[in-house]
Amino acid sequence: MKMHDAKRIEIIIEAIMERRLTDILIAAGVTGFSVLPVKGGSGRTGQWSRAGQISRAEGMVAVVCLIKPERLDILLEAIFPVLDRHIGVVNITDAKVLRVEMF
Amino acid sequence: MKMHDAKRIEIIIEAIMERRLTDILIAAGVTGFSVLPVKGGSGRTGQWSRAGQISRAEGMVAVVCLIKPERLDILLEAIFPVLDRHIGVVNITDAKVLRVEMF
Amino acid sequence: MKMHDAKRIEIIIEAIMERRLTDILIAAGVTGFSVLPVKGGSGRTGQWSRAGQISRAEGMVAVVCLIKPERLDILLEAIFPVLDRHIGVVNITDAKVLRVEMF
Amino acid sequence: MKSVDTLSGDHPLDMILSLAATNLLSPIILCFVLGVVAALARSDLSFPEAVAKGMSLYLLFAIGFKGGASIADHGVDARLLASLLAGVVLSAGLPFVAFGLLRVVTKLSVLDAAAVAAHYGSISIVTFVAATSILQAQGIASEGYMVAVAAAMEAPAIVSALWLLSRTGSDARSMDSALMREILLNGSIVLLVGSFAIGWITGNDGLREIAPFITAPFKGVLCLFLLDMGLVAGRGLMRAKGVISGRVVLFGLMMPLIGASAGLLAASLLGLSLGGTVLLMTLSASASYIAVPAAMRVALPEANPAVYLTLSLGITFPFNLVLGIPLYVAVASAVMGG
Amino acid sequence: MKSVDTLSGDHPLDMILSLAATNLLSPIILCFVLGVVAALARSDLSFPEAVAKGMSLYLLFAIGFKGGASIADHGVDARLLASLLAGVVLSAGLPFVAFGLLRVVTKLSVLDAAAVAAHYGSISIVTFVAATSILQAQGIASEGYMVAVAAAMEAPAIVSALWLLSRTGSDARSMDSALMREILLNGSIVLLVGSFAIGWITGNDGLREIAPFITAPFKGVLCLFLLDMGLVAGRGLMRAKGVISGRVVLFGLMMPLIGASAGLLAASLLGLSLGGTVLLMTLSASASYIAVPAAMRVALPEANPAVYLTLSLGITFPFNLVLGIPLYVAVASAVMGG
Amino acid sequence: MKSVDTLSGDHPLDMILSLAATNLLSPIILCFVLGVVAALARSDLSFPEAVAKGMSLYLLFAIGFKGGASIADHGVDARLLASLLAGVVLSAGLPFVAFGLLRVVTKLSVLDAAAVAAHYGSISIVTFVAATSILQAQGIASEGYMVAVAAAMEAPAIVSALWLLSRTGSDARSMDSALMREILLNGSIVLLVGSFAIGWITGNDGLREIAPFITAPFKGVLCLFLLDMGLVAGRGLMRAKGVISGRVVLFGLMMPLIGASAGLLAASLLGLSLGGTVLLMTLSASASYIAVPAAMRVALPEANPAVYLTLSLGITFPFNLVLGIPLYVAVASAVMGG
Ligand SMILES: Nc1ncnc2c1ncn2[C@@H]1O[C@H](COP(=O)(O)O)[C@@H](O)[C@H]1O
Ligand SMILES: Nc1ncnc2c1ncn2[C@@H]1O[C@H](COP(=O)(O)O)[C@@H](O)[C@H]1O
Ligand SMILES: Nc1ncnc2c1ncn2[C@@H]1O[C@H](COP(=O)(O)O)[C@@H](O)[C@H]1O
Ligand code: NA
Ligand code: NA
Ligand code: NA
Repeated sequence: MKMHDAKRIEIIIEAIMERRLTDILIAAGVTGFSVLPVKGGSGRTGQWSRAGQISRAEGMVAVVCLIKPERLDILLEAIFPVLDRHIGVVNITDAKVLRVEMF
Repeated sequence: MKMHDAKRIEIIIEAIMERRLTDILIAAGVTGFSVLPVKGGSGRTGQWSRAGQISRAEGMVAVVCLIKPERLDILLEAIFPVLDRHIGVVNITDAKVLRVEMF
Repeated sequence: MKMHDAKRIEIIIEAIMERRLTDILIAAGVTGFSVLPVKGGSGRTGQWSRAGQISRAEGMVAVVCLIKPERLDILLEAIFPVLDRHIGVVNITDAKVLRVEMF
Repeated sequence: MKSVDTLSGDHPLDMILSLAATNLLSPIILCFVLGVVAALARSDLSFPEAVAKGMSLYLLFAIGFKGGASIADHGVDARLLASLLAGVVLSAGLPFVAFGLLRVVTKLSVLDAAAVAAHYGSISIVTFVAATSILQAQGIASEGYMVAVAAAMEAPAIVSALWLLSRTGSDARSMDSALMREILLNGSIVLLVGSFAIGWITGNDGLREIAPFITAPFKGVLCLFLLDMGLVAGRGLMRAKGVISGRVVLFGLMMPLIGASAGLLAASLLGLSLGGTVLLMTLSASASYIAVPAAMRVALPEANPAVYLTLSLGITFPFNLVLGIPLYVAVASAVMGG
Repeated sequence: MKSVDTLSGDHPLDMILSLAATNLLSPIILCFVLGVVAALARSDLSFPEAVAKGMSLYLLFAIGFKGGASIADHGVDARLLASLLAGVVLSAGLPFVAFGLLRVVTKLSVLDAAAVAAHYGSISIVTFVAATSILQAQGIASEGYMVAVAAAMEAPAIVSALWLLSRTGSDARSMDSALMREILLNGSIVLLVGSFAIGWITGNDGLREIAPFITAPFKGVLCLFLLDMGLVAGRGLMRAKGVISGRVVLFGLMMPLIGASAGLLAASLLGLSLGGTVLLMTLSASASYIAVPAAMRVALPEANPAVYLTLSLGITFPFNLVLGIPLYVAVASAVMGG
Repeated sequence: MKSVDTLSGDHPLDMILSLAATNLLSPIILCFVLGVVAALARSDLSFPEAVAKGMSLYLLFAIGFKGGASIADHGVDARLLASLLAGVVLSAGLPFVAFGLLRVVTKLSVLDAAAVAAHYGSISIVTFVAATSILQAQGIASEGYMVAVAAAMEAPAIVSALWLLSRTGSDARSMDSALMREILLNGSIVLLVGSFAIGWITGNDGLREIAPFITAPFKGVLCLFLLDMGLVAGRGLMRAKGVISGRVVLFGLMMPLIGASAGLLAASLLGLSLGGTVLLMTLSASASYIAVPAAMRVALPEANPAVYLTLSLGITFPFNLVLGIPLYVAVASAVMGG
């Protein structure tokens, strides 16, 4: 089956910043992404878990975004201001996708 | 530690199609996969979120599947009919796995 | 934007073993990871789903961990005892990260 | 709250307005309005999906059980079977009307029109629940088996819409058996019919045992649930800007009136009580939001969900909830010479 | 619903059948049956995990609190300590019986047999809750501290099973302290014992304050919860086809009777009331579904969960719920010369 | 439970102790304590996030609705507007006191001190709910509009804290309009104010309709919710070991007393009832746990959340719940010559 090169970007960011991040993605023309829940984790600021929590201050989400390789820099530059002062890790992997017309 | 080549396939597909997809995977002999919830996203058909929803019409799930590289084509051909007319993105990355006997 | 090499390790393990795994990760100095819920799946021991479940015996979580490539072996050796007799699959992909100081 | 007796002397229009006002100021409607307003104001107020689902399971269980228990109490009415049949006919027939209307009034494609038509033949169980609650507040009794009629009206519309589509030319979509089973055994139908059966079997003894759970707090749960529906509907409306034309909106307001008229006719033929008439009108006027959209995603994936979801949840649901139901009460009262 | 007095004159067998029929037609059992049927029919009806967990937390809290409050009311019975001890002995002893029976009747491996044995020594709190609800419907009182006995019976069986395994040769599995703490401080035990203590401390004043939450809607919540358990059990049964042999099923039906007999014996020695006797029989007859499976995954990961989960939730739980409990009521009534 | 009348003859200190003891032995406090103990013992007892969120939505809806309905009943007090204004002033003013105190007593950075100050100007709605429940148990009435005052006190503190920070030199943080809207339209405020409005509009009729949902089970839900809060607070405390110095803890115990005093002063000026006075003291004494932490993550991401979350949920919340509220009742009774 014919496959096409793509980049898979996974942005793990504070839940409270989700809306700001996705607004910026859409503004930058990156309209394809999926948001996955994260239920706990650990980092330099310690461990956390969403169990029983009602506060929105703690907690992350994972935004997964598949794009054409040539658009990676646009995306990274767009999200930088949101990530800058905020908690969040970004990883990029090389991927193949089917149906390139969708990205 | 000894590691083995594998493919990591991530299929983000409409929740309503989950059962059909996993039935087809199992029928094709792909018995190892995990289904992760997706809580929102955006695509060509617009933005969505599962918050407060009871309808099953909107919403996606992410099916993650690790297989031996040589079985990739079998998998892709098996799932094609389900994906064909339906919303869904597939990405494939090269991965290493431990314990190859499990795949 | 400057990017750095990293490894993305994804450990899909029984929910009941989550605490033991994360304790071991932290003890091994791997303090950065995120835990994602898994809502169902299939493997050699059959299919499962968390829908309506109260028992903690069935069910998996996905622990995603980004580390510097040189630390991969430390991590794998640390988690091996937890994985050994237990259900769980591990996959490792090559990734790029921003802000290397965080890992 | 005025009872229907004190209202029945009024002129029909006065009565409609008075009922609409009473209805508008009831907690359940105000909660829905609060949800819509909060969504439009872009507040982050939201219910977890699990809580929304939990409330809907509770409401289905309660409404089904109470319907069944009331049958056990009053005995099976000779009209039960006839009513079920009437429900099936309405559900199967209304899509044709809706489809024709859509093709005349709007510019929707055949595919989208068929998908929308399926929604309007089928029913919205939340609208039904709200109607029972409004009837109850006005002291109007109704046939307990209307719950079973609601369940019977869920699926036939889907068959009609797919048949329509295959006839009007575009590629044929036969329902495969998997889809058929999914529709007939979809969670809400099974819960509704199952709890109806349990209510019937255990009767008033059963009801008494669990009334503090399914009767006393029912209206309060409905309030919170409608608040959530308001949030979801409001957010849907914001996202649908541009997708839905004025003519499509018009359809979403006209079709309930047509459906309600058909329901009224059927109810007269069946000889239902005032409450039963209002409920059959409401069912016919309502558009599915749970079963049909899911079936359409499977059977007609190319149809645009933004169109049918917005119409059903964003236009017709609020219309029925706020204006439609009081209107149906007034009209039914007037027609039945109440 | 017949009270136990009107039943007590009957012949034991009549009484069992009559009780079984009454039980079978109660809303809680019918809800469980609905769940099983829906699952077997492959309906997509399901409860969100969070809602199921929420209901189980509610039930544990309510049953613990009411148990504690009833002690505060009636004073601590001299039998409390003896009953706790009896519970520990039953829980620690029954795994030996179960293990022996399994090795004789079935072909399960030593490992699987030990894992299953642990489940049958321990208890199912949902079965216990259902039994209290059935007793209450029949107007049979019981000792409030049976809740504490239930909690005391959770863990000892695990120790016995691991000991058994280490003795029968295969590689030794000493419980590490982490596992030990996990078992003793597992969420359900802590909530049950904690709310028991709070009920005890705050007594009837406390109970009165929160009765509209923990007493009035209790049975209704139990209905929905058992519906969910039915769905999960039904789905488990479908998946387990082929995993479980007829002989293993036989064990799942025999062992509750053996457990109940041991419970009856212990209850007579202790001099418990009719209700207390039924509850101790039920506890002994029931198999763990929450605490022990989790402990087995940690301590004996090679044991096959499909075996013990299917036995416990798919065979023994429905058996006790539908037939067992009425049987234990009848037998206890007969034995105690009711 | 002793009523305030039987207490009022006692010496203030006796009364405080007696109230504290009564309070300590109430189910809601014991549930919180159970949660903390279970967390410290590292039990795995936990509530799903969706259930916790669902309970908090329920409590907000219920408290808002009942507040609004009581206004509809008693008519709008001339003091309503003055009280709202006083709330805004307290919320805007207390951060200055808190900030000064923190800079003197602790070694927190300017940034962390400002973030903490914002929390103490704002309010904890759960503490407020607990206080209303404690008042009600003692038969002390209060102004229904205190709910609106609570809502009015959520946001001003954030503005003060950001202003403080921009003045004390470090880089200026102007609130952007997105943040401003997020704070003012945050879910809890919208639900509280919205249900208050609905309660007001529908009045006692509305309340009667949904009382079995929002009144009868209220205290029981609060019990479970506080159990969950105890679990979260206990786990937070365990994680915060080493992050929080003794001096910071001291601040967390002193600041509520200062806040309560300011609240008492304002209440006397306003001429509030005993209940209203206690509630204004409680609001001023409490520290935000929902709205402000979220706003701080957005506006001051470099401030350490472990500091403000631990202080607010781990120190000040338990202090107010267990000792603070009975103290405020006693002091208010003494001052008002009860
Ligand atoms: N190396 C990592 N791999 C995966 N997730 C991480 C990593 N570092 C941080 N995170 C996530 O980001 C959150 C905040 O990280 P930190 O700012 O380092 O405390 C953590 O609690 C994790 O959920
Ligand atoms: N490029 C992408 N990366 C990640 N997820 C995507 C992407 N495109 C679509 N999706 C997911 O698939 C859903 C449907 O996409 P679409 O059919 O383009 O509207 C979206 O709402 C996302 O959840
Ligand atoms: N190849 C795989 N890819 C993704 N997830 C897997 C795979 N194999 C197993 N899993 C997950 O691990 C669970 C247990 O696997 P098993 O031990 O093979 O039954 C499965 O139910 C899946 O959730
Ligand atoms: Na209809
Ligand atoms: Na047992
Ligand atoms: Na305050």
